[in-house]
Amino acid sequence: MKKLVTLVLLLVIVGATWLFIPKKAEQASNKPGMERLVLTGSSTVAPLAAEIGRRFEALHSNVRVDVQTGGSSRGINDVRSGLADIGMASRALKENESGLFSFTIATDGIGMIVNRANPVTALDRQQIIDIYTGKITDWQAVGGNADPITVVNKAEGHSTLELFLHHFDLQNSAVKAHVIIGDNQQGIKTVAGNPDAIGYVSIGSAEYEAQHDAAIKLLPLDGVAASVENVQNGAFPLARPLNLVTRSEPAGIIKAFIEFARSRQVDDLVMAQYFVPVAH
Amino acid sequence: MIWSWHNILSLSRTDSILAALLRLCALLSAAIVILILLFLISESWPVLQHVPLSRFISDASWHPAQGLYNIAPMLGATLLSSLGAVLLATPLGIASALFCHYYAPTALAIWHRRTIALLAGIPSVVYGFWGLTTLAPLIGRLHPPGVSLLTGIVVLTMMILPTVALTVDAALAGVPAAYLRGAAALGLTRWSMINGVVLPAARSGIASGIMLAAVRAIGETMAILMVAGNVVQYPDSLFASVRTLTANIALEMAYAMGDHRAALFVTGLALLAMVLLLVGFAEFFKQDAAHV
Amino acid sequence: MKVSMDDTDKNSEAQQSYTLGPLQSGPHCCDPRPLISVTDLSLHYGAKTALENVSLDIYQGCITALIGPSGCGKTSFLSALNRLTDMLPGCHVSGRIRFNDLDVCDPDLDVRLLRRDIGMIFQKPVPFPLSVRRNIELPLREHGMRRQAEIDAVVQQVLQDVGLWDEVKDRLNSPAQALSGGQQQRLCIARALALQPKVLLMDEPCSALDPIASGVVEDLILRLQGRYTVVIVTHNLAQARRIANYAGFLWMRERTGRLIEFGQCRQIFEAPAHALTASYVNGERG
Amino acid sequence: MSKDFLATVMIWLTALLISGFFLYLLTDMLIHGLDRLSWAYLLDAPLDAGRSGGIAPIVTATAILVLIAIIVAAPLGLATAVLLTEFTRQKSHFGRFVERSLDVLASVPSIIFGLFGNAFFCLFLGLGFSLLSGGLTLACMALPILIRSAVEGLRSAPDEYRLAAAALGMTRGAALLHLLLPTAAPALAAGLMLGIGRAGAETAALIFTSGYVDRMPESWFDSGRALSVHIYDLAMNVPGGDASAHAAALVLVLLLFTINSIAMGLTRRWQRGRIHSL
Repeated sequence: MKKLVTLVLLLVIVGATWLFIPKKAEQASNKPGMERLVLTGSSTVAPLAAEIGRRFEALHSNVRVDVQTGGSSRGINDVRSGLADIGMASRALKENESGLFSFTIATDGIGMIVNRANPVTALDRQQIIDIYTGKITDWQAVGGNADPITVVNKAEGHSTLELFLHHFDLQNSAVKAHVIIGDNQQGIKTVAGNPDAIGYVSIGSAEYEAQHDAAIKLLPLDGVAASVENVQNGAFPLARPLNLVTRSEPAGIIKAFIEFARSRQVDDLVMAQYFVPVAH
Repeated sequence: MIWSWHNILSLSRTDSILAALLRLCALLSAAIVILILLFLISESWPVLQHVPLSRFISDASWHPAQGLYNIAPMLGATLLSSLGAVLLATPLGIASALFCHYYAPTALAIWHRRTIALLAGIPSVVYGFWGLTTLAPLIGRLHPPGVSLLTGIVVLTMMILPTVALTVDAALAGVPAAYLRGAAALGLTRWSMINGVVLPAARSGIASGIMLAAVRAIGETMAILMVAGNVVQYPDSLFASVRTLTANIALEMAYAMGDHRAALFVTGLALLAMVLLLVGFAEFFKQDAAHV
Repeated sequence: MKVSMDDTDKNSEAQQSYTLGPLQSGPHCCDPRPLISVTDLSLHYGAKTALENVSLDIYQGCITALIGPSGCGKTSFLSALNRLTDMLPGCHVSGRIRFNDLDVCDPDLDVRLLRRDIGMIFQKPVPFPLSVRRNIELPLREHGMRRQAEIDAVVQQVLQDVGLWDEVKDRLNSPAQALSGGQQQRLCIARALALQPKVLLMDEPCSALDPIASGVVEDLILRLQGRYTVVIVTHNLAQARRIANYAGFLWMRERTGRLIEFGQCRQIFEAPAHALTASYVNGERG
Repeated sequence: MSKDFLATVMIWLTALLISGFFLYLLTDMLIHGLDRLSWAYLLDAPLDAGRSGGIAPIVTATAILVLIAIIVAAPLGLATAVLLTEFTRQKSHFGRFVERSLDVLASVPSIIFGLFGNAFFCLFLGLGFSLLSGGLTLACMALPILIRSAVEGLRSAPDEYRLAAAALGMTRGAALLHLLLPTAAPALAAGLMLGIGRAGAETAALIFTSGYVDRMPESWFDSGRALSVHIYDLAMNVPGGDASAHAAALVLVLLLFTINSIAMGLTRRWQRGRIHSL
């Protein structure tokens, strides 16, 4: 028993010392020359920003890039309050957000998705509005099977939701949803698992999943096929920029990072996330 | 335990120093819960200042972006899902514990108990993952959308079942062997012995186990977030999607600012109040039982 | 008497006192000087009164036996003598206990020193879950003895005193709980003796032991007579009669323990002054 | 059919159902998780938002989180347990107050700890999204578990030790150090393991406190992603992350199984020890 106590004590002591060593490293990292970039905001942009950050770190050994997710508005708010150096937003700045600087690093679209087994191949604007406001509750009304529609909506605070509502001129309180999801992947999983569901997600995510055997298909919007290609050529109506936002004119390391994120060197990273790189 | 505080003077000097130190630590431990309450209130204060509490149950809906803050449907969903899970898990858990004690051969009982203990150790995110990828499509085939109150209840049941089983197991272990010998001597069948002697004797242990499981069900977040659908509404059937208080916080917290964020802290307060009520009720019940 | 062991460490004369000669039985007739005098001792557990108005003297070097039926407060009385009552929840002691010139009930008293001078043996042997050696070493170190050679000498001395040395000298480092019941009880006595107490309180030290072990322990208690003052609580009337110089008889009256009679052992057993005592020692009551 | 027979059948069926479900869950996890599981997976950094690469920084971050939690909570919990069992009357107001608040703390949902950790450690104390914030939040969560098992262990140490030690004029501190704590050691260790298990499995409280960064942590002020948060993120937010999520889930479950098995073994040993000493 005594051995056990000693062992536990020893473990704790070893652990404590081990924890103190990194603390020294941290003091070292606070030396002049060591810089930390904090990015917060949109969960759509975050995976891309993290990848770019990783590559940026490899090129600049004295920089650490921390990426935290949240919503676009959260990112913008954090930049304002100085909590973050750079905000990430999966939408353009709003009018009341003037005074900030935004830099597009990629473009993404929002597409309507349904289950692959659903015979419906297209919905017009009014039909989508009616489905989301509960006026149409059965697929039969829009040419599908006689099954009740499962409406998938996004949770409050996501810019995908804001853009969707804005595009169709809806109030969120008017939407009669059956499922509410947080992030893109949850939406894709929900629609893939339910033959009668309809939802809207980032086109990049949807196309990737559709090509990897998820049981979903993208519907054209206003007659334009929802594809990365159409987002790239600007034909798709519900496209959005993925932005990095700063409080002041970027300088120093922030400037370097933003320039890097907009350069050709990260095009492969952008495409790996199924987004559209900016034109160079 | 046996030490009495009544004569502090009988402590030696080192002991007094030690006691003071320990009291400090204990005070710190006890202060955490107060600190939590304090911070929840202070963080929800901004919205409570201009939105009266009554609006949190009387508003038309939960649309914090439009200044609507009704959390009553989420209260209802939390209650319903927990209640359903407790109702399902209680008989299963008790049966499992009875199995270990009175039905299974010793070796099998040991393995069964180990299995349950391991089930208890599976993290909630794994249950949620399983529910999302396996269970929800299954239920969706029955009745869309699949992510629903029912799915939530089933996953919650899986999660609290080990809690019920293990606490009831411990309670059964505490039933004096003399009772069993007495019952056996009367020639009772195994079930009459269990029903007539064992379960009543272990009553308070079983009750506290169920209470513990209920608290866990109410507080469960990740799994229910992944499988319950998260629509803020009063469910009209088991297949309707619902959002619990916990899911509301986890879903929107990362995206919330200002009043929205404060309203989520109010949600947290409501959740805490609910759990405290339950714990208080359990305490009251325990004291009541002690007087009988 | 209140010399702490830190001082004895420095004091070579006191050190000498640890190397005792072999323990022999003391003089048959002991010194009739009271070492502990108890006056009007009452003991309450919450609202319940366990003992009321007990007054008696305990004479130096003698064996005093307390007899009486169970529940009449004998154990509580013992616990009051070394202030172990402090640790019993809700226990309240009133009255006066003087030990030498010390007021035992004084709240400012250092109970550690008191308890070093008044050792206690419990009904059930309580060896600590340590080795035989550590069992004795631990309290010695607690009281400030540091030098290993010294400690080893005391360990050997007290184990010889209780007649355990030959039985355990080869397994001093094995767990004490592996010893037999009788050996465990003698180890506990040795542990108490190591602190050189003036008084030993024994709470039915033989009742949890088999007859042979019980006989060995009883012989040991007899040999302690003279060198130590022993207060022993026992159910065993024959044992009390065999070993005690003085005897006190306690009895429950109105749910409260009272001292009915106290005197020379022979007198209590052969010519009791009180009818209750007579009927108890004759086995007619109790 | 007699009631007795019916009950027997029902109870066997239930037991079978539970074991069956467990086996199914385990095989399901093994089948899906073993695909991606390899040494490289354990030793590499995540790439491509976690779809490929490994989980080394994430396992490290999880270990640091748990370690911080235990280093903070273990001494505090032990001290509180010792106070409750050895230095307070059971009916004293202070003891009752402490015990009651710990009961409440034990029933606080983990998401509330997340809210509190975010508001207190991250913002109020200015620790930001960091391993330290997450670890301290976990410490608050693990505290009641540690205290409860320590209290149980200490209460089951025989009173005779306390009385005998006092009768030998030993201080309470000495009795505690040399007799009671060693007696209760397996219970303390089992509680420690349970606490580690609970901390290691936590997701909700960590999302808002230790954050999402999946880089190898360099100090405890770094943000770090816990294994369970990683699984959640892969399952919910990363297209094509399912395979990695399954592998990560398998790793987490195996880790927790190991820890819980140790805890169970210790508890058994403790109980057996108690029987021997009686």
